[in-house]
Formats: sequence, C-alpha cells, structure tokens
Amino acid sequence: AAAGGLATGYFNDKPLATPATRKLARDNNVDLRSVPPTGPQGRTTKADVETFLRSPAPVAPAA
Amino acid sequence: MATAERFDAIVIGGGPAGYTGAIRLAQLGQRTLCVEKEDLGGVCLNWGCIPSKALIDTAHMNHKLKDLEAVGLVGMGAPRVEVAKLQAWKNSIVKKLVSGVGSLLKSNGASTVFGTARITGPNSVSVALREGGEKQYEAKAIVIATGSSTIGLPSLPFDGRTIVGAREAVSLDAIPKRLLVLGGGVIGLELGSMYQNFGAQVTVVEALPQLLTGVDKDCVAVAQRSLAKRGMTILVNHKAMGHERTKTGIAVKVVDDKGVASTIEVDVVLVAIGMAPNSKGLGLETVGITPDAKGFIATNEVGRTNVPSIYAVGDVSGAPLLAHKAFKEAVVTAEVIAGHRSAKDWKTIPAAVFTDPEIAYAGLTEEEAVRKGREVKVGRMPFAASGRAMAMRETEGFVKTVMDKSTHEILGVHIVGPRASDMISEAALGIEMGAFAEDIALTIHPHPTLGEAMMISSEHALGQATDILNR
Amino acid sequence: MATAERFDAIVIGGGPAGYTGAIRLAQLGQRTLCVEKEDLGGVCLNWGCIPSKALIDTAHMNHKLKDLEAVGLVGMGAPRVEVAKLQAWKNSIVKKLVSGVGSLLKSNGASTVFGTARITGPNSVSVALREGGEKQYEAKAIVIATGSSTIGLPSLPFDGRTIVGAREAVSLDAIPKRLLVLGGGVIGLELGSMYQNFGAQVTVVEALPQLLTGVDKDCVAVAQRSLAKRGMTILVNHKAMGHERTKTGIAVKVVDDKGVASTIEVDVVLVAIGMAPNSKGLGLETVGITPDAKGFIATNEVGRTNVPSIYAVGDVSGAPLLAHKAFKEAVVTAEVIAGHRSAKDWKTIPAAVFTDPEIAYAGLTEEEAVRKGREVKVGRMPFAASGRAMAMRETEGFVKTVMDKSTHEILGVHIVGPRASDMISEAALGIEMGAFAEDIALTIHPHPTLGEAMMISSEHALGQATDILNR
Ligand SMILES: Cc1cc2nc3c(=O)[nH]c(=O)nc-3n(C[C@H](O)[C@H](O)[C@H](O)COP(=O)(O)OP(=O)(O)OC[C@H]3O[C@@H](n4cnc5c(N)ncnc54)[C@H](O)[C@@H]3O)c2cc1C
Ligand SMILES: Cc1cc2nc3c(=O)[nH]c(=O)nc-3n(C[C@H](O)[C@H](O)[C@H](O)COP(=O)(O)OP(=O)(O)OC[C@H]3O[C@@H](n4cnc5c(N)ncnc54)[C@H](O)[C@@H]3O)c2cc1C
Repeated sequence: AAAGGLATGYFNDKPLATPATRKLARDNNVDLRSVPPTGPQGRTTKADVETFLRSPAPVAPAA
Repeated sequence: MATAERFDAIVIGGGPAGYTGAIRLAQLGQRTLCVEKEDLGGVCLNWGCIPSKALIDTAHMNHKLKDLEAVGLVGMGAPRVEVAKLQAWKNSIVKKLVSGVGSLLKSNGASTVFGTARITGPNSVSVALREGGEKQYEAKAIVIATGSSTIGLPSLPFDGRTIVGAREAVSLDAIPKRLLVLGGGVIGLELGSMYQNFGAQVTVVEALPQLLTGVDKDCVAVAQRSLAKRGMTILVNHKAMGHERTKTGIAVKVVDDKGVASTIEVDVVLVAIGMAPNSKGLGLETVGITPDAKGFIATNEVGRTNVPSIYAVGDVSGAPLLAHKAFKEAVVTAEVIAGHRSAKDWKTIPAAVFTDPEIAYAGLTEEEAVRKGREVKVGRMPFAASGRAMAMRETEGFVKTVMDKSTHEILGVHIVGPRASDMISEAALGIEMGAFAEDIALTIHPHPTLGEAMMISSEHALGQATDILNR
Repeated sequence: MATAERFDAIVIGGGPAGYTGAIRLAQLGQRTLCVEKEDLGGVCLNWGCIPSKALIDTAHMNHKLKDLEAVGLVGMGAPRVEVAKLQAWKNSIVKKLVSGVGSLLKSNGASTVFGTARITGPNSVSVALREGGEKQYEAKAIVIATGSSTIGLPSLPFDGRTIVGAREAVSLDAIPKRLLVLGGGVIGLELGSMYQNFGAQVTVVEALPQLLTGVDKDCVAVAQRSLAKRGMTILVNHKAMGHERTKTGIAVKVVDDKGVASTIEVDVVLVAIGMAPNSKGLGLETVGITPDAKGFIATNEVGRTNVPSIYAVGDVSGAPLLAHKAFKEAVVTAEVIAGHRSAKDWKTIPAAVFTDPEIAYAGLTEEEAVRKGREVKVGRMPFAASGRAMAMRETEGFVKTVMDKSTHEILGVHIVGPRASDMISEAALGIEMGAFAEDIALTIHPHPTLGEAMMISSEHALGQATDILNR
C-alpha cells in the first residue's frame, strides 16, 4: 500500500507517543509516522509499534 | 405536594461530594438545590482535611525549628505554642474556604437551603429547616452526599474535653501533656504525629498487628521508626478495654492479643477507630434502598443506587473515605444526571497520609500486584541519596516503584518522605496514562528536586540508574 | 604512542555530564576513563545547584520564621545567622555527594584520573596530571564534558571578597549588609533572593527590560512583586559602568537605557551575567572542531560533533545550561557509544528557578505556542484558592496551563509559588506522554495537596473547574 493508505498519527514537532513508545520505535529502527495509531486522538501506543513489528513488511509500491 | 418546590436535582449534604456535585450540576444547566444541615464544606473543610493540615503544617514547622541551630540559625530558643492564636488562624482558613464554597454554589447558579433532609419518595425530599418549619421539594434526581461521622467507643464515651474524637481534636484549647490515640489508622496517626510535633507525649494503640493496614509495609516501617524515634509509644495488637478517672488524669486499661493487661495514664484520649456512613434517618427504607452491614449505600459505575432516580456519592457510598474520591464521584454523577456519558473509570485513587514524614501512594502495592497474578520488579530511590532532600534536612524515606516485570508497566508507586503528598500526583498521572517505567525514566526531571527521586526509582527498576547502585 | 593507555571511551570532565556519562558507559561494558581537573561533581555539586539550594532552603526557613508568631508559635525571637556553621553544614553535604560520585564511578567500573585533559587527535587525549607529569590515553570515543565558567566584567574585576561570582557567593563568610547583584537571570535572582531572606538589602541590576527573559511573564511578575515587597530594589534596563572604592563600601555606577546615571553603594557585588563554555585550551583545533561564536560545541541528536569519534555533552554543548539537561544528554551519548539507538528526542527540558517564591515550567509559553502557529487556551489556578497553600501560609502564585485550543493537548505548564520545582515533574511527564488537558483533569489528585492546583488549572482551561470560577 502507498503511504497514503496508512493512517498517520497526530504529529506536531513530535509524534503523539510516549517516551517508552518512542524508544521502542527507535530501538527497532521504526519511523513512528509509518505506524498506524490506535490510541485516542491519534496516539501511537507501544502496542501499535509491537503490532507493526510483527506485521509483514509492507510491499514497496511499484515505482 | 402542590406546595413542593421543583428542581432538576437535589443534593443532600454540602460536603466535598455535595457541594462539588451541586456546582457541577448547576454548571451543566440543571436547576439544583443543595441541602446542608450544619456547615457547607462538610467534615473536610470544617474539621477534617483542611483544619488538620493547617495544624499539621504548623506542628511540622515547630519540629523543624529544632535542627535549625545545626545549620546556623542560632539563638532563637524554643517557641511556646499559643493555642488560642493557632486556633484563630486555623479558623480563619476554614471560614474563608467555607464562605468560598457558598459563593461558588451561588455564582454557578445552585440554590442552597440549610436544614436536615429526608427522602420521602423516589423524587421527593422533605427538609426540616434550620430556621424552623418543614419544606417539601421535588426533583428528577436526588443525590445522597451525607458523608460519615466519627465512631465512638462505649467503654470510652466522648466528653468533648478529655475523651474526644477528631472533631474536637482539631479544636484543642491546649496541647495535652500526655495523649493516647486509639486507632493507628490515617486519622489517628496524623493527629498523633501532629500533637507529638507540638510537644505532647503520645501513645498509639492499634488492635491490628500493623499500623495503616493496606499501606505499603516498607513505607509504614519508615514512618513508624521515625515516629518512635521522636518519642511515640506504639502498641500494636492492643485493645482499649475501659478507663478510670484518677487524680492526675485518665487511666486507660489496654489488653494485648495474649490477654496481658496494662494501664496507661494520660490527659486526653483521642478515639480514632473509624468513620461510619450517615445513612440512618434519611428515609432510605421508604424508597427501598438498603445500606450494607456497615451502612454504606451501594452504587454502580455512575453512582446510581438501586432506585434509578437516586444516587449516592462520597463517604456514604463506601471506601476509600477520602475527599478527592468524593470530588470525582460527585462530578461523574452530576454529569450523568445532566445527560453526559461520564463514568467512574479511573485506574487509581491515590492517597496521602500527612504524618511526619508523609506517606503517599498510587496504584498497587507489591503484594496486591502479586495477588493479581503480576510478576513484578521493584525500584527504589532513597531520599538519603537526594541532594535536594539533604538541602531540606529531610532525608528519611524513599520512592518505591512497582512495575510489571515483563512489560515494565507502572503498577504502583509508594513514597515515604518529605512532600510525599505533593510528589504522588505525577505517579497518579502516570498510572492513569498507562505509563511504563521508561516513560518516567526518560522524562527530564529538573535538578535538584524531590521529583527526581521518582525518575531515579523508575531507572532503578529498569537497572539503569546512574545516581544510585542498581542493586 | 606506544605508552598510551587504551580505553573504549574517555570522558573529559567529571561534572554532571561527565560523571553520568562515564557511569553509564561503564554500566554498558565500555572500558571508560573520566578525567577531572578539579573536583568530581563539577559546578553543580561543588558550587552550583546543590550548595545554592542548601543555602536557599535555609534562607527560606529564616524568612518563614517571621510569620510563625501569627500562627501561634510565639516568643522565639529572630535567629542570628552563624555563617561558619551554615557553611560547615553546606560543605558536609557537598563532601558527601562528591565522594558519592567517586564511589559510583568506581563501583560501576569506570576509572578516574585527576588532571587537565587536552585532545591531541580524534582518538587521543593527553592529560597533565594533577600529581605532576603528563600521560597519554587513546580511546575509540572521546566525550567532551568540560562545562562552563563564570563570566566576569572588566569594569568590576573579581577580588574574591567584595566583587565576586557565584562560586564565592555560595561560600560567603558573612551575610553582606548591602548586596548588588548584576544580572537578573536565574543565578542572580536565586542568590539575591537567598541573601535577602538572610537579611541583606539587595539590589538587582538587569540590562534587559525583563528579569528572567524567556520565562512566562505572569510568573516573573508574581516573583518580582514578591521580591520587591520583601525589600528588593530591581532596576531593569540598567547597566553597570564601573566602580569606586569608598570608605564605606563600593560605589557602583549604573546607567539606564536613557543614559541617566546613578550610583549604588554596597558592601558586596555579585556578578551573575552568565556562564561561558569551557572550550578553550582543549585542543579542538587539532581535530578540526570549531566552537560557535559564544564558544559552544555543536552536536547532533546523539551528541556527536563533526568529528565522528568525538562527542560533547552538558553545558559545553549549548543551552540550556542545566544539570538535568547534562544528565540526560550524557546518558544518550553513552548509550550511543555503547551501540544502542538512543537519541535526544525529549519534548521538553523543564526548568526550575529557586527564588522565593519558586518558578518552574515545562513546555511552551503562551507566546512561544502562538509563534508556532498554535491557537491556545489558558487555564489558571491561583494558590490563594488552595487549602493546602493556605495551611502552609504560602498562597502567592498560580499554576497556568497552556493547551491547544482544539485538541486540548498540553503545550506548557508554568508555575510560580510554593514547591513549584517539585510540582513541575507531573507537567513534564504529561507533556512527554502527549497528555491532553482531560488526562490531567480526570486523574484523581489527593486532597489537600498543591498537586491539585495542576488538575484544577487543567479543569479551568476546559471550562469545568468546580473549585474556582471558570472565568
Ligand atoms: C480528621 C480528618 C482528617 C481528614 N483528612 C483528609 C485528608 O487529608 N484528605 C482526604 O482526602 N480526606 C480526609 N478526610 C476525609 C474527608 O473529610 C472525607 O472523605 C470527606 O469529607 C467526605 O466528603 P462527603 O461530602 O462525602 O462527606 P462529609 O464531608 O461528611 O459531608 C457530608 C455533609 O452532609 C451533611 N448532612 C448529613 N446528613 C444530612 C442530612 N440528612 N441533611 C442535610 N445535610 C446532611 C453533613 O452535615 C455534612 O456537611 C479526613 C477526615 C477526618 C475526620
Ligand atoms: C550558582 C549556580 C547554581 C546553579 N543551579 C542549578 C540548578 O539548580 N539546577 C540546574 O539544573 N543547574 C544549575 N546550575 C547549572 C549547573 O551547575 C550546570 O548546568 C552543570 O554543572 C553542567 O554540568 P557539566 O558537567 O556540563 O559542567 P560542569 O559542572 O561545569 O563540569 C565540568 C567539569 O569539567 C572539568 N573540566 C573542565 N575542563 C577540563 C579539562 N580540560 N580537563 C579535565 N577536566 C576539565 C571541570 O573542572 C568541571 O568539574 C547552576 C549553576 C550555578 C553557577
């Protein structure tokens, strides 16, 4: 799916995610912008990152 | 019935639960009546939370004066406690806050009537007015917020001067030389610790094997050691059996769990064995509400009783008997009556014990967490390692963080030490927001503050503290 | 080169940034050397954060003693400040903490050497040992944590006794009768407020139109009013131009922004116009690192300089010059050197100003938020309405919450008042966790505490406070 197909989280200077979630994403080299958020008001949770890590890598869109 | 005045909601009681509920109802456009039989503000403002804390803070200062010589503030001499002045000041605070409640009710548009309310039907209340006469009211919803009252002991009947409850104990006209406190719960220990800091010789008698049952044992141990160090005699597993007047005071007979009896002579006895809900004489039977064995009124997650139009909030609806629980319950019920979808969905009701040192906690104790099947890991930061605590000369105690061993979710935080009551807010917010230990550990806490101890305690649980050894 | 001792990492400086970095590196299995030219603990432990706060706390007590008569602790008389005793106590705290740093380095497995370090290559450091001689070291990574030093004024050269910087100001041997503080920033106001509470007549001269530039204006206004009420003379838009010794003291010439000159005679002048990074004489030119115009070393989000093996953390790497910023930067860099994926990704570096009353804040001010294009709504809870603040007799100030008007995200919290420095932790956690005003408002805060003011301020922003009027 193209990036447009992903639900993007609430994102100002930083994603709406707690330090623990940001750390988990960082530790696993994940850009939080690409993780579909499930929390209130677009909050990306630690569980969202864990789900994202377990899901198969997204197929790159055809160039 | 034709003469009954109509409201959207009637709130019975003007304490923390009652006035908060009435204010919120009025804010949300409900025509609201608040009925109070004594003084607005209830126990909390008139002889509970606020008056006790005013005295406790002053007593704490009185104690802190003792070590000022050591840090270079010399030549002062010990102060005399002029109780009349102390009381006048305390009363001025109470007056200001109680009159503040009155104006808040008014400016938010709630009506107030002084008198004793009785429920006469699912939608009707009769009030025996303080100024005389009886008045009838009707409303779509009735909120019972009648609070709780001191429990007495038949073997030690209150006389208002030498055998007293908390209500009289915060209105002392002298500091007793020797004080016996019956009950090692929050109220007994707070007031006992306060009198001790004012110079009284204090004995605490508790029937159970532990003080402050339910509170983290390590926290209690630190507070208990500190109180004892200052001269308090603490007798657990002891019960008061009766008393005798002597020439020099009151001799109270106590018996331990092995049946061994002894006598303690004191000047004043404070009975602080608990509070009972005010659910009698309210007319509950006429609408079919039956309080439980202890007198508490059962409610659901929005505060509704078994009668759909009648709600109960605050102390009368059950434990914990705390003002901040009363506030939030009242807001939820008010919003629900006004048609909102509120609910009592909090994760934790934190608590503070204003002994010296203070204890405060939010969430689960280690034991509770284990009982719930959690595998836990505990972090701890002693105030003895805190530069700020050293600067304040209050290094007793610690912050203890209980986290889930695998997820690192913060399950509970337990603090004993300086300003514990103020520090616990952060833990409460963390627990409500589902914080992991990393969240608290990675949040920058300003230096040098007591708040850093919260952070370091989380770091310690994670095994990555740099300010203390990771066990 | 053959004689150089090898490490995984060399940390230059043993202050908050240096010792924390070295401890964390060692914890993560890196063979680490910490080089310190004076005392472990740096500015913070030896003459900054900790010593100042010990004195400030004692001075605060000295001030609080004045109103104890009014609450019934009578007949004490004012204390005399015995400076030698005060200093001995303060020094004992410093000693304890500094030796604590030494043991933490040791027990975590880091080596320490005393001497002045100079970088001689991307992986090599030369140390002029304190005990004499020079020693060479090599390491995969070098961390510069050399901190900052007091800036002096050519027109008022330090003499260590009557014209002093912060370092001497916390080691006073008498309370000056008349003190002039040059600089109305954090350090100047904290120490000025401290001396005032010890009885000095204090004048603060600030070149800019506002004290504490960058800090929430309403907070500054409250603190400024309070300091002035206690007798402080505050001259903004003023500059010191020079001085003259008189028979009775030092006459300092000041000029305002309109060129009007006047003279202030005092006994001691404290120059507190800022701190400059210690980046000179470090050998930076040999490796191609060029500090900015002010001397700060630029780094990326993991603390790396333009030389991949060299990092800079703490004061030397730029504003804010705060110990807690130093701690966290050091941890990030240590973890990165050890191969972890850490980064400086915090949302806020909170700050505390230990004036009396205190100021503390986290996140954005109203103005900053608006500048960033946010539409904001502000809530405010004055301590004058807090029962706990009344009980403490410290009712000046407020908690101010700045939230995003549409999403309700907490953008900033600004506190002036009692224990602001301890209360701000909750706000910092909230901001890091992306809290909305509802998160703080719906979290139960124990009663009666100062922390409730944080909750009520959020309720107020949402227009649903029950303890104060919603404007
Ligand atoms: C010494 C002491 C210290 C305390 N300290 C703290 C503390 O630090 N923190 C804390 O959270 N809690 C503290 N508490 C507990 C706190 O006071 C209560 O939890 C709180 O007051 C409960 O509020 P409420 O509105 O439910 O009941 P109450 O405060 O008991 O108010 C009930 C009101 O209803 C009125 N009333 C009763 N029946 C009727 C009727 N039939 N008609 C009309 N009016 C009626 C009463 O006159 C009263 O004003 C303390 C209690 C004591 C005794
Ligand atoms: C009066 C005062 C009060 C303060 N109060 C606070 C406060 O309350 N809260 C707060 O957060 N901050 C406070 N600060 C600021 C705080 O002290 C600094 O932010 C902090 O010390 C910075 O830590 P650092 O490790 O970067 O630098 P430093 O503490 O300056 O430590 C640097 C160390 O490196 C050593 N060094 C330098 N060059 C070399 C070399 N070439 N070789 C070997 N060693 C070297 C120095 O001797 C020093 O020990 C205060 C500062 C002052 C002056």
